[in-house]
Amino acid sequence: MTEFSGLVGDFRAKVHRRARYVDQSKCTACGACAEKCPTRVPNEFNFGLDERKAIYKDYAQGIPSVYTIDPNHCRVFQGKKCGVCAKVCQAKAIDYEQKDYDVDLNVAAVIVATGYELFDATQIPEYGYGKLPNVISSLEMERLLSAGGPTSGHLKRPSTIRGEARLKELPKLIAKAEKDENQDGLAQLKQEQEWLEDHVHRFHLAKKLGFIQCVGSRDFRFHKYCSSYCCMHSIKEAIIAREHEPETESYIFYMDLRTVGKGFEEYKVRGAEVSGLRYIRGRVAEITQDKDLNPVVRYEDTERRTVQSLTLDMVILANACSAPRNIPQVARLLGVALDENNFVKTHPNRPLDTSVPGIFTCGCAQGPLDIPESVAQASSAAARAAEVVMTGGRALAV
Amino acid sequence: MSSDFDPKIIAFACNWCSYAGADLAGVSRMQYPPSVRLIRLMCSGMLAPSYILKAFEKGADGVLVTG
Amino acid sequence: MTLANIIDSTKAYYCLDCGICTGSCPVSRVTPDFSPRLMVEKALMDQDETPYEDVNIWACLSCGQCSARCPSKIDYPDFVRKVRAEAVRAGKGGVTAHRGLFQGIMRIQTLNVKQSKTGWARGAGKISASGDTYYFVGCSPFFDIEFRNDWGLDVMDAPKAVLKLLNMIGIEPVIHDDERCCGHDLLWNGDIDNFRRLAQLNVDLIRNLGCKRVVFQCPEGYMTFKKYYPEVIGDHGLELVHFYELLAAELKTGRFGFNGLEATVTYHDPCRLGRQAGIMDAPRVLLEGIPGVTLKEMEHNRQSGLCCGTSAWMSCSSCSKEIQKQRLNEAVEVGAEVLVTACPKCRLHLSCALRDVEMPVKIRDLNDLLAEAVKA
Amino acid sequence: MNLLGIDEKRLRREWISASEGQRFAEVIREFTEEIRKLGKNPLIQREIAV
Amino acid sequence: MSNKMVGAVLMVGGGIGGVQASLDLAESGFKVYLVEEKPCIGGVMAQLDKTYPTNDCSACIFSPKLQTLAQNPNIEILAYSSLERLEGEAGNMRAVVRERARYVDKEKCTSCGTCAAKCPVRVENPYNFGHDTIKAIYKDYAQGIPPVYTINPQHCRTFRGKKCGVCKKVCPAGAIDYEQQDQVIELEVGAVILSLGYQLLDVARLGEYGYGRYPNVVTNLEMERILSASGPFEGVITRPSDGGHPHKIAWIQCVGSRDPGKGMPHCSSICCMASIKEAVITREHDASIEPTIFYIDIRAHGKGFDEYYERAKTDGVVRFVRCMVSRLVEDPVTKSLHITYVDEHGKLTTETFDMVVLATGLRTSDECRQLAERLGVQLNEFNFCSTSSFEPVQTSRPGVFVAGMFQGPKAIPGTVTQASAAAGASARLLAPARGTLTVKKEFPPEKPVAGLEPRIGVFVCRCGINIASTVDVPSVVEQMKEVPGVAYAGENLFTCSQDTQTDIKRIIQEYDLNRIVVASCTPRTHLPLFQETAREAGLNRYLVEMANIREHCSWVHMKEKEKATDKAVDLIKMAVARSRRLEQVQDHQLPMEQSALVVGGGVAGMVSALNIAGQGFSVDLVEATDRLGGHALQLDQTLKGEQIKPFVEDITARVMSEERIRVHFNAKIDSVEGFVGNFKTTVSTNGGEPVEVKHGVAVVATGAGEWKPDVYGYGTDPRIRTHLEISQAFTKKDSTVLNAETTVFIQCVGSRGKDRPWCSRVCCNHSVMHAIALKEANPDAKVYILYRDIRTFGLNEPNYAKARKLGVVFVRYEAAEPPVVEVGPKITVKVKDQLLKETITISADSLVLASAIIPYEGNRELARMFKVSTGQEGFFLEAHMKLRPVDFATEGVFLAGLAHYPKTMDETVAQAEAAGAHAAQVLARGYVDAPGMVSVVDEFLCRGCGRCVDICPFQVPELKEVSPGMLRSEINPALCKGCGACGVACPTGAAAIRHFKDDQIGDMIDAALA
Amino acid sequence: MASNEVLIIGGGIAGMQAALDLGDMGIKVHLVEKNPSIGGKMAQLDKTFPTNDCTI
Repeated sequence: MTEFSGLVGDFRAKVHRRARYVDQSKCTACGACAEKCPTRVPNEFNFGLDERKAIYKDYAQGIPSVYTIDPNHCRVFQGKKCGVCAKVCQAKAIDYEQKDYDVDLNVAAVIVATGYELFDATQIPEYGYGKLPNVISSLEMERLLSAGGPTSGHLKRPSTIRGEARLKELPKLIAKAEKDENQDGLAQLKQEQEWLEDHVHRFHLAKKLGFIQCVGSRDFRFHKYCSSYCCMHSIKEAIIAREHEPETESYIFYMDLRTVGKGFEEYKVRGAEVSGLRYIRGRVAEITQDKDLNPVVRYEDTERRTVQSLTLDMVILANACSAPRNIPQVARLLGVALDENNFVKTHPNRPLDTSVPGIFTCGCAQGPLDIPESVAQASSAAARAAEVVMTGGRALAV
Repeated sequence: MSSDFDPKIIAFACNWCSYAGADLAGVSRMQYPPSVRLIRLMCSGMLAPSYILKAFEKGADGVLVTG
Repeated sequence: MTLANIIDSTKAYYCLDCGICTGSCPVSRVTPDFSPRLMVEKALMDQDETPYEDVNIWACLSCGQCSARCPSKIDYPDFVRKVRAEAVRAGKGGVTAHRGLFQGIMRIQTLNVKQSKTGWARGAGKISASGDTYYFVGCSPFFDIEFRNDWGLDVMDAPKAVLKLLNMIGIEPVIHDDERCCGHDLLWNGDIDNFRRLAQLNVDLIRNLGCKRVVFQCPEGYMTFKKYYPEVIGDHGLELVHFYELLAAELKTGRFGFNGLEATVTYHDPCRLGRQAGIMDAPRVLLEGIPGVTLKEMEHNRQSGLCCGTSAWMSCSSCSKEIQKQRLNEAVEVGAEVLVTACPKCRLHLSCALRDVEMPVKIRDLNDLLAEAVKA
Repeated sequence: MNLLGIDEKRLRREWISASEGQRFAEVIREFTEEIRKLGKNPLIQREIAV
Repeated sequence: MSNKMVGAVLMVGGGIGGVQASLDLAESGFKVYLVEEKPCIGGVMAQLDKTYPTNDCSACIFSPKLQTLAQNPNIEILAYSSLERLEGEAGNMRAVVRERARYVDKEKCTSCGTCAAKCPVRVENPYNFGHDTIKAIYKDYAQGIPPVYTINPQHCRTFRGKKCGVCKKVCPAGAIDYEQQDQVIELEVGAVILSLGYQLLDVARLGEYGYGRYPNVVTNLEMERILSASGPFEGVITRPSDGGHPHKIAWIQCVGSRDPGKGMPHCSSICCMASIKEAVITREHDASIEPTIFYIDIRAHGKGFDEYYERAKTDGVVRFVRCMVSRLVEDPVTKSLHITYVDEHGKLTTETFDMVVLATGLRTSDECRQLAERLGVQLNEFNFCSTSSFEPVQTSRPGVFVAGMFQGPKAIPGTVTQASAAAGASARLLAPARGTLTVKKEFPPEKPVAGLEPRIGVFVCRCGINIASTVDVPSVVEQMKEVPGVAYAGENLFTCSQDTQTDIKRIIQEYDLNRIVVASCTPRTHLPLFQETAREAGLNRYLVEMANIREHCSWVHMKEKEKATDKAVDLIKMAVARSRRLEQVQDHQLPMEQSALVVGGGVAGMVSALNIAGQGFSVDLVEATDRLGGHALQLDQTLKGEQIKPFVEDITARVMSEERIRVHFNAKIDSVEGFVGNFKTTVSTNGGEPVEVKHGVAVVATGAGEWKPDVYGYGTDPRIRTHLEISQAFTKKDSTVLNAETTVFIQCVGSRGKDRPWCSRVCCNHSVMHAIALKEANPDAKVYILYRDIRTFGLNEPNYAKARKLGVVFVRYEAAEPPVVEVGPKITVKVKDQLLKETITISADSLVLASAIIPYEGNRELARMFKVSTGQEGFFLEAHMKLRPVDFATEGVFLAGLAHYPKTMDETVAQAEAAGAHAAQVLARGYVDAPGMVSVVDEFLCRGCGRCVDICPFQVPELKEVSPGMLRSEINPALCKGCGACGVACPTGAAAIRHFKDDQIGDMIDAALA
Repeated sequence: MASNEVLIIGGGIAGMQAALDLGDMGIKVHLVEKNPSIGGKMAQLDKTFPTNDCTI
């Protein structure tokens, strides 16, 4: 959305639609294009744990069920010779000439449901996120657990996944180095190969998991608020991990376990009793790694008052629920106020009303929520919007 | 400069040597100026340099270390 | 300051017992009895004078790692500092290292001294009697007395190198015989009154010399002038510059460069300079600016830099030594031949540990290294 | 001491044995005289009132 | 009567000898009954002002011993008592003791003194020789023990049939009992020690020098009281006749001594030094006084004595006139005294003195003689107890031992040595009964003081007038009351007196004190006493602090009373400041190796070894040569004429057959490690494989050497011999010696000079003895003795007279003009006779050089190994010259024989017995006291850098690995001497000495400069 | 002129639910999503708590 004006009942918005370089009306989502596309790109959807092509769909069940060319990677857009997708597309949907275009909309109400972004854990350097391969975010964990994810639900360690990928690459590089008679490089590569083979062999699945709560939440350096869902989220991930692999041991490092929803506390207890989760009260101070890339967490077990360090296979950070980075622009455009945390400010008595009549919000755009709450809010917001539509905004335009 | 004041001197003395010497001076009634405040140590090896600094800091006009 | 005030001003009340401080604290790793949060906890539980009796308040190294990570942004070092001041007022004190020699020297400097401590500068470089820039040398001349003979450490090479490098970039700084110790150690020993005196004496001295800018090589001096002088004597109006930032900026202009120096080094962030003053890039820029120098980062670096184990000539212990060993080990682990320090005290403390343990690593002062690497 | 500008003459070291009472008295006499000549400890005249 | 050994000893005589022997015995595990004639123990030493050669205040060094004794539960003091009868055999005797009625109940009397204050009868004070008065109810001296008053029925109005009873009325304790009767007590004891002391010759009776008629003629002992701060004139030198200040005082030596006409053929031994000391002290009291000593020979024959004499002489402090006074008359108007004498130039001179002190001779009292007779103890021709040189403390009656003056005139160290020897002999006799009758002293539990607000009691001592005449004590007390932490401040006349100890204990309870400060004299002598008192009151010993306001204040600033008062206040404030920081420190006990090492197989070593073995402990005896006996093997006879060879053979045989003694011949000590109770000494024999000897104590009895002269032609001619050589010549009956027509003895060869300032003590006797032998063998032989002072001290004096009578020519020479020896066909000796002022030339056939006795070179090395000291001259240095002559300052190491100083056979044997006794005393205890005032290493602070290891002069700290790569220093508290060097070297402050912490010292500095 | 349409910014679970509800009410909805597919975070989730339902 690039422009916005008007009042309740009569908003005008200009929406900039980016070119997919695929004709939405023609694409049958057969996937032939992607299959043949020669360009591999790390898959953001799976947090780079696997790859997609330069023409892609976020996920199989993605809606709209249309493929999209990523012009940043597509060979054609890089000025190279290719056009493979255009050739293979039986629906002739590929259109390299497609342009971005603007759509003008006239709406009575607006619902801001921009959701949230994961807190960027690299801001906490002592957790080593981004540096230590086996320290991942809770959403990455979701992808690892997902049958539709990069590992088909096997809880492979990221270092192993990457190592395997690298191992595939290495023979080529070695061959090249041999050809170039680059002895130093060759030795290095061979050493790497040897190490990786050993590593991948020894560390396949992550069985000893650490879940670190409040990563960026309840932290005056970042977000003072509680992200609400993470405790349950981590417990859930730990339980699921155990379901996937009975040998999994999980440690949940928490400050307070906020299992405050319906059935949540029971879920937590079940986690401990059935799934063998261990809840350790203490926020982790730092994560380092040992020679085998095992993350080592150092923390104070505040119940025992001892400083411990624990070597794990993988650490999952319960990143805070942050307002999306671009939300201030959106808000500026809409004229809605944000709160101190950049969530959409809502009226105390009308929890879905923003500061602008006719603009409503729901879900994590206005603060951390779990799914049922989001859904509930969404319905309410819809109701509020419908009210506007029905009344032409009169009810609100006072 | 005034040369007519009563200086305060902190002296550190070893119990076995100079403190005993001071005792002997007393027993022998050897008269000397009442300027010295003697601190008995069990050995002059006990004397840390910081004691000397402290004495000056607190205003001692002189410090005598006797072993 | 009452305990309630201390709790309030350091936000100690907000301690949620999460234990991050303890897990982060280099002391707690070695000494399980020590825990920043428990220290604060005791104060919260029992708001009478007991925290002043707590020996743990003297064990803190004030490295600030706890606070840097504290989700509640509690200023533990500040809490410690303030509690110490009250404890001292109540007649308690910590165990000083070197039998209190340095504290003695500092306290004497609060008095009407006529010092003669710029002798080292003769032959080391050019200095001016007046000018805009004052070079605050710090306590190295005093450290020299204790450590030169007994330890065979020449701590004076650092100020000499700084002077040489300052001259090289066209600064002939003012230095002065009657410069006092910045008071950092007394401040952290809880001796606020004498700290205040030193602060006033130094600021008066520099102002009376007509200097406007003060260059520091000593991280403690820099932080103390910057953060704590205003606390006790108000705004002093002096521009404070750390030497490395000055030099790094100069390096970027290309007006000078370094000679080659083959070495694999690692850089030890002094707590005051790194975590506290936030000067982490400049020294690295300088080091990496030396052709032939390979900079390896230790496991704990920059924001997470590990303390050298002792601070304010106090609470030196087996714990300190363990921390120092850990630190030296980190250097060895990453394959550094030389551990480069940027604080005279870090250098002394780590050197002290290295006297007793065999480790394939040398310790060098950054200034000295830079001076060696500098082109004529 | 030198660095701090304290006159070295204000600090004296003497070896006095247990049998040297006479010497002890002499040392005190001499040293007291010497200090009288040097005058009061200059350090304690505070430069600043805090 | 059963034959069972009784583990108790009856000690007769409460002077220094009796006190020392009692303490030794009680420490060794024997019950002691101390019988003293006088109402209080202490004897003459308590009356003395100062002691030579250290000028120590006599009472100061003695009263701690008296206090320790009074506090010892195993010593029962029976003062005002006498031994009437003694029955039974050695080991099991019954003594009948009469305790005289004091008419004061000793259990009830608190020594408060109210009775004496109110008693209306003033009588001359015999204690002060009538120079002041006391009451009819009295105590000899303030610190007197037992602290009980006594009624003198001769003067008491009640007993004289008059109406009075004041004392009874005023006594708050109801202790007065006019009906009291003498008590006869029967005691079972195993042995008896007689330390009966002496009496001054009754000069008044002899009419000598107008004593008794001329008020300004006094004896040595009276002079002691006059000088004493606690004496009749409170230390102000006062003329008895008019209370004026004398300017010229004469000391006349040998009054009655060396005078067979007065029945006193002996030399009293101590008077020369006593007079010199009194003269020196007099000058110190009042520099305007001119002291003169008239003498025949100055007998400064003890350790440090000659040096003392030389100092007095050369500093011009004392004028010495070598001449006997021929006439002394009183000026009837001024009461001054005109003395006529022949001066150095032979001119008859009369000089006027304001006062005269008679160095009155010493003798055994008639009472003692009677007692000896009752006990069946033989006396010798001089009426002193008869002993042999080889058993100097054994009387003629088995089980009865002797010590001190009763055995012969001697100075305090001799008495102390004999007392310990007698104790040792008794202990050896009664060894099987050790510990059967003693009880252990029980203390109340210590009150914990940690964390308590300091409540300090300040006790300011007046010390009679010693402090109070200079320092304004009441004002000091008032000022102390203002000092923070001070809960009590008060003054005492004598804080060290027994009754004050009771007071202090009461005040500690009453004021709930948790620290005390005593402002009095030097802690070096008195701290243990107050610590004991505090401990009895339930306070840890280390909570006592002292401020020395006497030696360091009142005595040295007598003329600046105000400033002295200020200084006293400062000193006490410093002590208070320190005491605030004092913490409880615990002493510990460590196990002990119950055996001894004796170094040296001469007479001293063998006697020590036999004593220790006789008390049931094993001994390793280390001898450097291949035979036992040492120098005694070269000696022919003792000064008493006893043959030495049989004695040496006898003890050698006893040593060799004693199964508890292991002798190492040709042995050398390589190293010594450890400390009292746990020494480890490496001994190598003939340079062979070293053996390690474990022992609890050690006795150093390495002897001394003879100086090989480089003067008087020695070494150039066989006719010139040293003393040892002449002894051997006599043994071998060498005709060139025995038949020499003319023999010259030159005395002080190498002694009393610049390089060796000491007197070698035995040479005069030795030369005289040999001169007599020569004359007796050949009356026509000419024998000359060239001397400086003839020092035939003590009971050997008659030999000197005998030699003169036999025609031995004595020529006195001056050190500045020594004899000149030329060797030719005859040995020509030229000497300037100081009497005739002419040079005499003697042609001699034999020249004997009384060569100096010198310390061995190896002493210093041995001293270093055992961590003991040597004196400047190289003899081993005892712990205290007067009172601890056989101990080293280092615990568990003892000293005997010539290694200490030149001495005679009987002195050597006595000292060896004493050393053995003290060694066995330590062994008998069975454990080592590990004092708490040692360095401790804070485990956490120590970073194992090892600097303490490098710096410790005693090699105490050791580095131990506590975890991989982590070292920590450990300090053995039993080895640590508490010097604190480690604490200074320690960079972290981990090593710190208990009881001398930085804040404790720091606060003193603050207080001093506040 | 007043509109009777609604703009929803964000195609996650909240946006989708609102859109569905509005759509059910017969109101035209514009759902704006910056990514190629709607679904948001929930699509990335594996299961949901506390029922462990598969999210998709």
